[in-house]
Amino acid sequence: QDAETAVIGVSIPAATHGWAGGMNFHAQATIDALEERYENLDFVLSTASDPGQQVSDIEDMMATRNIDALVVLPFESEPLTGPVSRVKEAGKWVTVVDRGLAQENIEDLYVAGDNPGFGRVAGEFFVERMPEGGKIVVLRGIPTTIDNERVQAFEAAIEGSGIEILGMEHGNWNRDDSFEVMQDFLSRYPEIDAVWASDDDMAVGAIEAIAQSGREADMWVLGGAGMKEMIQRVMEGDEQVPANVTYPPAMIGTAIELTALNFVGNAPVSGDFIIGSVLITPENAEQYYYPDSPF
Amino acid sequence: MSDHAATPAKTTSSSGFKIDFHIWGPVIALVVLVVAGAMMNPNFLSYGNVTNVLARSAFIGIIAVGMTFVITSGGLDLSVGSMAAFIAGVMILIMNALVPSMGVGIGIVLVGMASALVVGLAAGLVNGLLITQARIEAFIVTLGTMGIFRSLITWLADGGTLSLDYTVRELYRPVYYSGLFGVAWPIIVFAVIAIIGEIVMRHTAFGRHCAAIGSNEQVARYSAVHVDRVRLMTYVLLGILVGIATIMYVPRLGSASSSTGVLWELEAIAAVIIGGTMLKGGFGRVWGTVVGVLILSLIDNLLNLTDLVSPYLNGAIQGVIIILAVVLQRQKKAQR
Amino acid sequence: MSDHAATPAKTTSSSGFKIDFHIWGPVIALVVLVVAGAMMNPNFLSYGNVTNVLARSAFIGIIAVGMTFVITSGGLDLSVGSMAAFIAGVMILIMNALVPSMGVGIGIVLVGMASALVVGLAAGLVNGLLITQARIEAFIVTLGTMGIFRSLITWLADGGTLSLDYTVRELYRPVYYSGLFGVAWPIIVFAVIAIIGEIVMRHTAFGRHCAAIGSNEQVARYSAVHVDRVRLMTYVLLGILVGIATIMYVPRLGSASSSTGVLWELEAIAAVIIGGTMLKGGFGRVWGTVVGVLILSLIDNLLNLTDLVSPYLNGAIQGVIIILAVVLQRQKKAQR
Amino acid sequence: MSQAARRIEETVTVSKGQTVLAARAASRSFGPVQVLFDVDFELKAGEVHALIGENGAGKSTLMKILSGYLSPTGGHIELDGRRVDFASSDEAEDAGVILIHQEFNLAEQLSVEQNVFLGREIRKGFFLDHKTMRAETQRLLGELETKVSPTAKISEISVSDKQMVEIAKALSRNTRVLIMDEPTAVLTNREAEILFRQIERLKANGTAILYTSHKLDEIARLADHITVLRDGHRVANVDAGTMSEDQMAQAMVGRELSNIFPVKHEVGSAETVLSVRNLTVGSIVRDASFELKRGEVLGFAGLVGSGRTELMEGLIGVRDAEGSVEIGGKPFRVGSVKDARRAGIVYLTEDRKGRGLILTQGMRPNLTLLALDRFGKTMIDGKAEEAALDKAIKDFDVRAPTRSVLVGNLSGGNQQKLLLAKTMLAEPEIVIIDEPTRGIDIGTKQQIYQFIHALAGQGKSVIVISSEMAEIIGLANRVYVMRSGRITGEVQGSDVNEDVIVRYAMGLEGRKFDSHE
Ligand SMILES: Nc1ncnc2c1ncn2[C@@H]1O[C@H](COP(=O)(O)OP(=O)(O)OP(=O)(O)O)[C@@H](O)[C@H]1O
Ligand SMILES: Nc1ncnc2c1ncn2[C@@H]1O[C@H](COP(=O)(O)OP(=O)(O)OP(=O)(O)O)[C@@H](O)[C@H]1O
Ligand SMILES: [Mg+2]
Ligand SMILES: [Mg+2]
Repeated sequence: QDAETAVIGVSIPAATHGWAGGMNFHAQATIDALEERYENLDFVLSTASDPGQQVSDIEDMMATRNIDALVVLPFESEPLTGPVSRVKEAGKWVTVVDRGLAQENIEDLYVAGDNPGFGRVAGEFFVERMPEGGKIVVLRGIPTTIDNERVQAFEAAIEGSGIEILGMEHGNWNRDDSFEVMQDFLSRYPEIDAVWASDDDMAVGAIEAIAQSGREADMWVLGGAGMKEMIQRVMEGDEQVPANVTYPPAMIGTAIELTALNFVGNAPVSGDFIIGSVLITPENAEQYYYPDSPF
Repeated sequence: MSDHAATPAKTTSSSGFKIDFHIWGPVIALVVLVVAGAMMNPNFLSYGNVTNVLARSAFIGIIAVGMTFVITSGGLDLSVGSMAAFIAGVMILIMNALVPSMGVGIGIVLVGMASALVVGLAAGLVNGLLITQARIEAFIVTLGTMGIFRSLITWLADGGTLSLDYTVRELYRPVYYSGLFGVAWPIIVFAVIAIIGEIVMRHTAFGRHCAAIGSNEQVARYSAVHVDRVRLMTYVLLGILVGIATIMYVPRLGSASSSTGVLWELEAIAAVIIGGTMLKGGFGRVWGTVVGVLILSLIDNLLNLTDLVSPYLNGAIQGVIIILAVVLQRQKKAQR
Repeated sequence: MSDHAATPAKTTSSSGFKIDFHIWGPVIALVVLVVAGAMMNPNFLSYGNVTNVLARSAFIGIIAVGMTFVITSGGLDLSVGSMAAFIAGVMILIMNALVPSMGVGIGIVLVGMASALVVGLAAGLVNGLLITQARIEAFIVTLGTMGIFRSLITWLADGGTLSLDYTVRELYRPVYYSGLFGVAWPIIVFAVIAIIGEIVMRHTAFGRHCAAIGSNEQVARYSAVHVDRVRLMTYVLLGILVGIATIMYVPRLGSASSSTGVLWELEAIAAVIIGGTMLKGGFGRVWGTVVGVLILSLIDNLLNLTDLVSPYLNGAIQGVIIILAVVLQRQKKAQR
Repeated sequence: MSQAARRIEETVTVSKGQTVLAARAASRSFGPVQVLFDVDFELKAGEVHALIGENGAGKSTLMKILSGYLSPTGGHIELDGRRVDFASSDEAEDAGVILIHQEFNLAEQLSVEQNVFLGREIRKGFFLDHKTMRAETQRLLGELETKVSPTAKISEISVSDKQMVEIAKALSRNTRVLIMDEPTAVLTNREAEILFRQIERLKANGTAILYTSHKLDEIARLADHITVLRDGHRVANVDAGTMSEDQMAQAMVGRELSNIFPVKHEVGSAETVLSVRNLTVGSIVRDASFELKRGEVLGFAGLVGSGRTELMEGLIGVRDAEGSVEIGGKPFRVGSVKDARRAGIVYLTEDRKGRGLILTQGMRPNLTLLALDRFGKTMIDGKAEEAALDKAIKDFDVRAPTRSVLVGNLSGGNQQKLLLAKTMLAEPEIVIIDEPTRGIDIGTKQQIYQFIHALAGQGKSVIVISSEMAEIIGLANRVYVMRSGRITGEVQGSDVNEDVIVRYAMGLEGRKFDSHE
């Protein structure tokens, strides 16, 4: 490897659910594009299926690939904090995406979504749509801190609005699981006014279960993360899918690109970039519609 | 493997009683669950809920019927979940690719179904050949192919989700959602396969040969059984059944991703064993497997219909019930 | 009539050769991987990389040593991954809870370690008692407890992550990260356990009894082997080893969550089988398991060394290599 | 290890003729079926007590009760005049009562040495004392003149060696009471002689020995005392001297047995149905050539290990074989057991537990496994199977406690009968029977001989492999003798006699035989 070439390591969780799949896609696509564009950039992409493996991946990048920069979307904050700070101590550039580390000021660049914001925006939308209150069910994600933050913020936002959460179960950000959970919610509760699916993959499953029960007219569904099919339905003014909340998987691409700029441009980009969660309504949906994205 | 000495020591007198428990154990567990469900929630026995539970069981159920044959003949297949995901992905890609040339019609759905069967057969053949010809332990072969299929679907879907063309999907949907005389298709298909499976296991040479191979491969060989061929057939059969399960699965949500079919293998194996088939082979019963599958889906359903505990603990309750369901029938061995 | 000299042992010439392959198969696979790695990347054999690979093998490795005993005696344990997560969680909670009363010091770390051992022992005891006393298939028991432990850690962590108190963590870190004479502690512990394991398997009555039980339980029972006690011991031993693995693991990540230790069970079982132990029991070798563990971690490491293929396909390559590693040694059976 | 046993030997001074072990009105039932009825039995120090009876009479059951493997469902046992309830076989072993099982009780995947010391390993501190155990095993095997290596795996040694390992294992235990359940069924005469010498030695030391065998000449030679069981009842208990072999047979079977071998059929110049040329099987059997005529009973004699089994297994396709085979004049490619069966050849294995029967299944599936295609094309006809089972039970006099009994719970001899029935169900033209009467009682033996004779009478051809010289001589029209994997001689008609066969078998008649020279 000639000294001019900069190696950027990218470590992300494996594509085990829809959003992560989208994020994987954007990471790969950005890397392909940047490698095409800049001859002196080399990327190492690895995907991990648990925090331990992610730590191993980062160790390997340091020990064998001589990376100059690390872009990491931590599987979990705590376990990755030590290993990532060691990368920093070795004098490498560190970009952290989405999940903050447990200690501050380790990273040079922080690009993230806003999980509490995601739950809050959703909650506020519910309060707005249901001024008299109502009965809702909630499909949660995989039990993780991310999911906890979102749900807590959501609950705080609907506090005192008269909205009653009939039931909450984990749909694990998975279409099949949420389909089954929703089927059972529908058997169990004769009256449901709305569903917070908290993720578009889960919304797909829930909508299918509602369609099967023939109760489409009784309830609407709010998903999240801006899957293109959902945005399209919002855009078309579908009654059942009145809105969406952003949490773009493309943020990883942004992070990789900003990191790359340090090695190809002469203006280092650092600091915090928080990509707030925005409510998508029929009015602004077009802005968030990317028909070519896989997610 | 089976050189168990012929003489069980210290047998007590109640052998008739024990055999009953072995047979009725899973059924009793199922009945207890149904009664508990009916008491906890009035909607539990409603037509809708029963249909939901049965239809959902169909995927694992169809696969578990095939797994019963594999396990009875002393094998194991860890790859079925990933295989299902892979087949679903290939099916969707093929159907989508054919839309421009074939137009949307029954034809395209039939081609999709055929391709599921063919891919399933091929996948089963790969497992079976590696096991019978290259003589690698089934555990390792199928652990390997599990990783391979899972990777392939992730790669095909580019890490994301493969979705079936919307119009094709509308045409295909009824295969999951409608049925005959109010019985959903997946339930019908599952029932038919279970019945055929039970008949094949009990009343055909193939079923006998599976049990013989699982009990004592050497005896089977000396008794004119083509051990390798039968064993290969069990994996191929399982592959085809995974294909059929996928045919029923795809119209449900019209998509496949790397998270499709995760852990189905464990569920299918658990169902088989809960049903009374022996993991070491030599004895299998398909109806038991069906009961096992129903027990597993009922547990999930019950947990969703009630909120006795934190959802975080669902897995724990599931674990406890699985163990309890098997305790019932395992009294038999305890008295040996 | 005396013509004993004339009885030719049937498989003389060819048997020596076959046995060699059975023994050397995994070692050859390991050597091939090391050579491939060295060729692909000059840093592969660097001190840093070798330390990394060996140290991270230690968790699965320590567990796999225990799993070798369980499998040799005809058992199986699917719960080890969740058990590790659960133990890690309990350990962290206990240490955090003691910080106010005990203050941060070596004492607290020792208490944490002791609790890991105790919880591991208890968890192994639960598995073992259900298997030997309630006579439930090991597959079902440990599938059940796998769900239970996984749920419990999720519940303890409230769906999130349990983190060790920062100051305790700093104190505890060296247990993973430093070592003796440049050899990291996890490597030392793994090596010591592997050596003890090999000795116990080959040179103690316990090891022999495990093999005897796995080979033929009835015979073992008739030969005054306390079958249930030995079997129980294997699970308890495995539980304690999971505890030790967790003691090494916690300082690495300083936290535990529901995603800790996922799929460790499959990795540990795969390592045992790649190493040449038979899944059906009756024969086990600890050194083979160590080779198996190293093969598995090397595969991961190699995949990170180069980017030949899309990361989506890593699983496929892993699968292929696992199968190939076993093909080498399985020639033996093919010639039967 | 056997410190307990050693202590017993030191402290208990054995006086000859004293009753050591006794059963008092012992009964035993399995489920609803009673197989032992109020049996009284006494075993004295320094004597050999023979227990004889038909297959299924309850001999093994009584022996297991005496040695703690089974508990009686009625009555009790006494050791040194005191009532004992052995909770397990180890307690009996600790008291010096050892059983050598009728069926092997060895862990196949372990070595000889590991099996001999299983459960009684000698230790040096915490570790195993490999050296001592290996030496001790070597010594025991040496005493038994068995040349198998202590480190050999059990699955890789021959059947008779396994039996010797069993005996070595029992001898290593320093016994007061040694119970042997058909120890010679799989031994050659030479090995049996060695065993008898050991028995004499133990007897002289005051060990009480309980012995059973279907070889009545052994009983006549060894026993001091004889107990006869019939259908679970004790029907005789006499001093050995007072009973001749014929009387024993009669007491067991309940009827007079005369002339157990039928008069041979004439074969004459019948057509050749099977012709084998230069068959080489694995690394043992080389260039075997022989032929078989219609209606002929062809004997294969040779010492154990001479390769007869391998030759036949090569012929039916379970072992790799090269050479040419013609059946009914048409070439036959050795492929699989199924091909052989289609061509009309079936083979009855000598290893009924390992290769013949599925012990964990009932009689019906076992009976029909080989000829399953006869019971319906797609679906198995259960009624026809039941009928076949009825017929088999009747024709072969299979005595099972219940119809649904697991085959593993049948007595050894009845298993053998079922295996014979299974093989015959395939309706072969040519049947190869390997050690047909291993473990079969004298009455049934006669039935089996009649059966073989009748088969030949129907124009079928039979190959009988047997290590019992009398059987070969009594049955075969013609005999091939094998030695070290080669056919070394052919004997015909009135030449079929023990002397000639033994000379060929031992290589004293050294010419290499080739039938078409
Ligand atoms: N565990 C069991 N369950 C049911 N029946 C049994 C069991 N063990 C033995 N039997 C039956 O008890 C009877 C006596 O068997 P046993 O083995 O004592 O006969 P045996 O005299 O030793 O015959 P053989 O000469 O054939 O060895 C047989 O009918 C046998 O089938
Ligand atoms: N599975 C095996 N592994 C190793 N050696 C074997 C095996 N089977 C048979 N042998 C050996 O092959 C030789 C030939 O055995 P075979 O059983 O054919 O002899 P046989 O003439 O049929 O004697 P028998 O009277 O025991 O039937 C013997 O030395 C035997 O020990
Ligand atoms: Mg007997
Ligand atoms: Mg033989």
